[in-house]
Amino acid sequence: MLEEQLVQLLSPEGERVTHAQYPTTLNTDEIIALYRDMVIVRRLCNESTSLQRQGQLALWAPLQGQEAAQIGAGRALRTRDFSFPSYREHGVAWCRGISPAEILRLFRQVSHGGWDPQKYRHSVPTIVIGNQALNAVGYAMGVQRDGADEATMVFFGDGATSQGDVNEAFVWAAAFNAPVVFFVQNNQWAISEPTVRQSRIPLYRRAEGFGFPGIRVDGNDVLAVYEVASAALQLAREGGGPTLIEAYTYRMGAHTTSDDPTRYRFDADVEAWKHRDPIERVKAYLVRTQHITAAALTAINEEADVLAMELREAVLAMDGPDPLSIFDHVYADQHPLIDAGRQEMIDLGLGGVR
Amino acid sequence: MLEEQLVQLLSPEGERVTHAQYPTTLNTDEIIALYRDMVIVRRLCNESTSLQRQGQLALWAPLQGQEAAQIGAGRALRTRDFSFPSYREHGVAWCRGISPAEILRLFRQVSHGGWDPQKYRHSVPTIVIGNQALNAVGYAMGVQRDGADEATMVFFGDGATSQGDVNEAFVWAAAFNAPVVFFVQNNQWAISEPTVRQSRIPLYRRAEGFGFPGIRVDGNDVLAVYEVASAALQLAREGGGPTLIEAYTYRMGAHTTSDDPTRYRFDADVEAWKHRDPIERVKAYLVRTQHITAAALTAINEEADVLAMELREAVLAMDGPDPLSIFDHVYADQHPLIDAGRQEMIDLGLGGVR
Amino acid sequence: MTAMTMAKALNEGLRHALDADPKVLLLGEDIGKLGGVFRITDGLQKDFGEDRVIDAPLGESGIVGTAVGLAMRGYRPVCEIQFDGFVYPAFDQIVSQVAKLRARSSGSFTMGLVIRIPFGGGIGAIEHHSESPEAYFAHTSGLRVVSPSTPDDAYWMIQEAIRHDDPIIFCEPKCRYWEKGEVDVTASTHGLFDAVVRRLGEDVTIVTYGPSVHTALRAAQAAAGEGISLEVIDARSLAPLDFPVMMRSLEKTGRLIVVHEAGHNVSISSEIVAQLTESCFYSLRAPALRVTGFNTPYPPSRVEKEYLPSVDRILDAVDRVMGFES
Amino acid sequence: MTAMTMAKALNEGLRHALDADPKVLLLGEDIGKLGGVFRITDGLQKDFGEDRVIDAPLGESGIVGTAVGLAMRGYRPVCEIQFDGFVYPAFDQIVSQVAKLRARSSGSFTMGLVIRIPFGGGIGAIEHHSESPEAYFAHTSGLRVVSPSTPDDAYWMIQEAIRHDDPIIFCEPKCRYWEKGEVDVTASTHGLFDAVVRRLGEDVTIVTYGPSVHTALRAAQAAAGEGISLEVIDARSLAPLDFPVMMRSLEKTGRLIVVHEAGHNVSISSEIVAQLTESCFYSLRAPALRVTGFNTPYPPSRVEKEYLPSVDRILDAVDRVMGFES
Ligand SMILES: Cc1ncc(C[n+]2csc(CCOP(=O)(O)OP(=O)(O)O)c2C)c(N)n1
Ligand SMILES: Cc1ncc(C[n+]2csc(CCOP(=O)(O)OP(=O)(O)O)c2C)c(N)n1
Ligand SMILES: [Mg+2]
Ligand SMILES: [Mg+2]
Repeated sequence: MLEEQLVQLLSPEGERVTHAQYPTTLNTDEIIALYRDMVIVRRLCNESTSLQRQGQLALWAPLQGQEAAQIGAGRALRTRDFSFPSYREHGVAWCRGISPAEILRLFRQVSHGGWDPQKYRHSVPTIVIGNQALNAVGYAMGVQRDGADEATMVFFGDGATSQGDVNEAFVWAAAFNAPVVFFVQNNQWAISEPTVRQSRIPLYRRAEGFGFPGIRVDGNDVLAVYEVASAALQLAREGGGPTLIEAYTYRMGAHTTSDDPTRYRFDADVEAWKHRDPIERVKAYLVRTQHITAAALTAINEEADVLAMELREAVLAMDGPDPLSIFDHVYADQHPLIDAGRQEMIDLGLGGVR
Repeated sequence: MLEEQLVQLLSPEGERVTHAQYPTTLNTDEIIALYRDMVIVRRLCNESTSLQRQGQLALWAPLQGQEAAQIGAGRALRTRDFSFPSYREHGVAWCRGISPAEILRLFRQVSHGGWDPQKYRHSVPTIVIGNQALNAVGYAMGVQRDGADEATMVFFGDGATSQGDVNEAFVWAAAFNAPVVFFVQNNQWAISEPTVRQSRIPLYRRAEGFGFPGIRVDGNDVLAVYEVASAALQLAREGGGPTLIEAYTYRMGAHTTSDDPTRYRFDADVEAWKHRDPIERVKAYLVRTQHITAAALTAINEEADVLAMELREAVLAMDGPDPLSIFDHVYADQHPLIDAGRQEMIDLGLGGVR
Repeated sequence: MTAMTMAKALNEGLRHALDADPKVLLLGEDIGKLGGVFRITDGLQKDFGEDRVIDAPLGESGIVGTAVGLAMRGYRPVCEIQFDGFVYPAFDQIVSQVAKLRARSSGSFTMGLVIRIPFGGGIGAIEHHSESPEAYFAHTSGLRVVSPSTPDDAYWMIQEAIRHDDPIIFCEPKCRYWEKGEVDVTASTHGLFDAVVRRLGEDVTIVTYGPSVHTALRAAQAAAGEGISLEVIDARSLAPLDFPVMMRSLEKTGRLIVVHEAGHNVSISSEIVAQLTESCFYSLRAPALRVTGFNTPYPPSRVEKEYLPSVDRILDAVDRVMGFES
Repeated sequence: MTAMTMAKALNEGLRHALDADPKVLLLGEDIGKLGGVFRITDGLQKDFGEDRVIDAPLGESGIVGTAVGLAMRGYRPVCEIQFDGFVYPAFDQIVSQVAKLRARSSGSFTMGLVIRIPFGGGIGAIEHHSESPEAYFAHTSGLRVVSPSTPDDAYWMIQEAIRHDDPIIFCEPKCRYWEKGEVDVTASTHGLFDAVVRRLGEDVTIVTYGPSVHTALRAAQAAAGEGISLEVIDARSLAPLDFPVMMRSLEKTGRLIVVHEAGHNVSISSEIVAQLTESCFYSLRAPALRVTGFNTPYPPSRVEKEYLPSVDRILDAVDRVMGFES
């Protein structure tokens, strides 16, 4: 029943499914590349969780279970598109070329951002739920005014759909036919609250009420996500306006490392979703169809391990920041309160990296 | 084409139209009563405009053109229901039993409210667009918790549907199945902006996206509005949850007495809508069907004139307030800044009504 | 007397309030099964039901906006804002409705609601989780703002705030949630809007509140070792401020330092200094100083220690006021 | 020199900004065909098109939130908030994004946007149309807040604000929109963040801004008649405040009165008094006084005259500071 509404190109067992509107455009190498991405981001996520457990990170927001949604969407983006993450889209950041260590700068709290958003064309994380949806629409309105062949994609969660800002973003996107794709990862939880607390109907249908298309895709099917996201981005680039994509997925881990999901959900549900694991699904497909060798699978795992080790080293070596740096980028221009604060900190002997 | 979507029980020419879902429940006396209400509130509105022109009011927000929407909805409310106006619902206030002079207290700026909202079960006006939608949902959640056989109705305009708060109100109403009716008067203008600036599809469809029913009624047809509103209120009272009613109507006058609509709309449009005048429509029906005598029509007009004169007198006699009253209701309890302010005003000799 | 953490004291206070008045409701994100991210509402949904301890959709304007409606209906809603930095989506409802509806309705509507905000830094959190927004609310006529600094105050102040007929912004110093203190569950010692002298002293008056009270007391202890005696006043109520208590102290010491985590620019300390330098013009022996967070956005938590007012920074200010030639 | 109203000066300033830089965009409710409810944008949509002068859907968070995105894309959006009391729905975007995005992105994003707010009372309006929200923004690190008081300042400051790379809250004293003054369209006289001495005097320093500058000048004239000489400083920039100019004056006069329409509690005047009493401790001959709106919600406009700082109230305060025995 659920599946009926979902665009799906690979069944949970890894069988190819055809869909009239969304043929697969990907060749085997490309599918393997998506698989590799997913393995790597999960491995890096696990490494980050353990870094947090060891006191090396202030917090970690795991993406486990959402790899297909993030990699499918992230790879559908073209370099010149611009994307707006929330705080959990490490997989998208990876696709944008941001290094894992840059991603962890926020979680180690040496920075509130972590990377140069202009360089990667991927904004810094937004933690205030929903704010970035309006920012993305504004960005897309800029693209529209520039007459550029670019799309903007913005990520947020099921919980975020209740925020005024996200709904205003729908109003604006519709009113201006902005070239923006709203990508909701419905991982079925907003911390401890199930999606039903936010909406009694599927979230993709919200778009109808604002007069633009909404579509629900199996968020654990990387092929389907890739195709649906690519089509929506292309529509946006061609002046077709906004689309809302609901990627129906599941947050397999905790909300963050501060969370204890045993307080609000059943192990059995989590177990059930393991059968829909997005990585296993594409692996099953590749193995069954003999598109991938055991050696290649091993190589990918090993590569992921190496990246994880490199990440660990980079994090451990990540110093600072110098307390004086808090004054550096508040304003573009000279400001007396900043100058006074900096001087006070110097006088107090609080500057310098320790 | 437009008419197809609209629930209509009287054509613009005053012919009875039947509607499968909404039979008329009103007898002739009741229809005459609605006609009388409409004539009176228009007359009072015109008197208010002229009071404003004569410097007796700070501002006036005319309801002309929206009488059927407001009287239809206002009369559908039962005494024990609770309603939340915006700033233009003088017709609803009239139905709630609030005296015309009380309504004008705000517009004369002797008060920010004007009447006792608990007494009339009609909240004070809300000027910040959209705020009252959430307040109404909260009120309805209180009704729900009390297990009371009451509905809550909240009024706002087409422009308000773009506000975050109104959309959050839809989220909450759906999530809690709150006994609330959202009544949008789509008068086609938010000051100078046509409704298309807010939405590219009809507003009643917004509700679908949140998972509750939306319906569009001819807002210039008092019979249709009465029936549609009555049904939605009854649904709410019976635990059926929220409904969004879009009353499709037209603001025949200026946004307020401060506004100059010639800057943004064509006289021809205004002329065209005169043929859909809500008062003429029901009058045509009553006259054609000989349900009303010429004498009765005259009597109603005369009654309206008397009320207008009484209103004028009441307004001219409306004094104050005493500047010291600004300290009276800020807090429920003693507050040093209030005490100090009051004392300062007394010392400065600023107290007392002049 | 029972020893408990501030978190537990708040939990117990809320439980009593729910027990005492069926009109009391709690609304907030994740306050049900999870018990809130700080577990302040732990167990309350289980005991009082989903209709009274309400897991809210994710929208702060919705939480406060519906609370306003519930208050209009005669309920006493207690809103939990998950973290300080997430109160701003509700700002419009707070400023335009919560603060003004009583006056607008000439007293017909009672806005007897409480907005609980875990506030301040020092817990190693990410952005938006360590803010001190109290100045925004204190500037807003129609609101009252209070902040407990001990478990005993937390226990009593939350109950008194809920019983009070005015809207109250209740700022909880989240970095103190897990510190234990004695709670006298038989009676409250202070009025909700009273400032309290936490430590008597002769040389300098320190006025502070919430998370910084503890810091100021540690500074007072350190200063005592050097022969300087600090009087520490816990403002407790930030709007209105209890100036008589502060004036009495300042008339004695002649020296004033105000401490808080928010940046000093247009802040609670601005008001305290402005008012006290007016009222105690003759008594003041040195310029009043302020030890506060810097006027920057709250920094990454790896440097929050340097950002926050510390014992050392307070002592440095003490040296300066003591050394001032007047 | 050309005589024009402040409304016209702003209109001309915006026109120049649109002309000078194709990245400048205006966003706001009713700013297109209608030209804004105050006609500040009159004719601009006609001349620069609907893509640059954008009639916004009715949502202030949307206006500011999309402006943020446009700024990220390199545009220079100028938002019009229709009235002061309607800025609060945008408060979250302003505090969490506008003020912080530059720092969060280590300077990668430039938030070169302006938020124009017609503010203050005195125009006989209904509720929410006469507020003075500047303290909220001045307290927020990452923002700058300015307010012109003359047509010349309005003309230049709006252009400078638009050119500036920081986000600027631009508070326009709406009750002065229709007063005429000389505008020097050849060059601006003052820096955007400079305070300006509007009238030289010896006895008392009056610091004020926006709508109250005019009132203070009238008070100075009246006081002169009684032989008391008031120096009137127009702060112009409310964040940062230009303290050096104020200090120089206070060192001369030894007496300070701060005037504004917002209630005094935790306000711009709190900060001015706190900072100046610290910096000019030796010079101060009497307690600093504040003449402001009362700490209540803005009242019905039939009594706004009594609520607002008036010439009489300023003169009364002058009497008090002059009569103070020190
Ligand atoms: C405005 C705001 N309110 C509350 C929070 C606290 N918070 C952080 S994540 C979260 C749940 C978000 O759920 P969802 O949108 O589904 O995203 P997910 O975490 O599942 O990816 C909440 C309530 C916040 N960050 N911002
Ligand atoms: C939050 C907010 N922003 C702006 C305004 C200014 N304003 C007053 S009425 C109005 C238009 C409202 O249009 P609509 O909702 O269609 O109601 P109508 O006036 O047509 O009844 C605007 C923008 C306001 N009152 N509140
Ligand atoms: Mg989620
Ligand atoms: Mg309208």
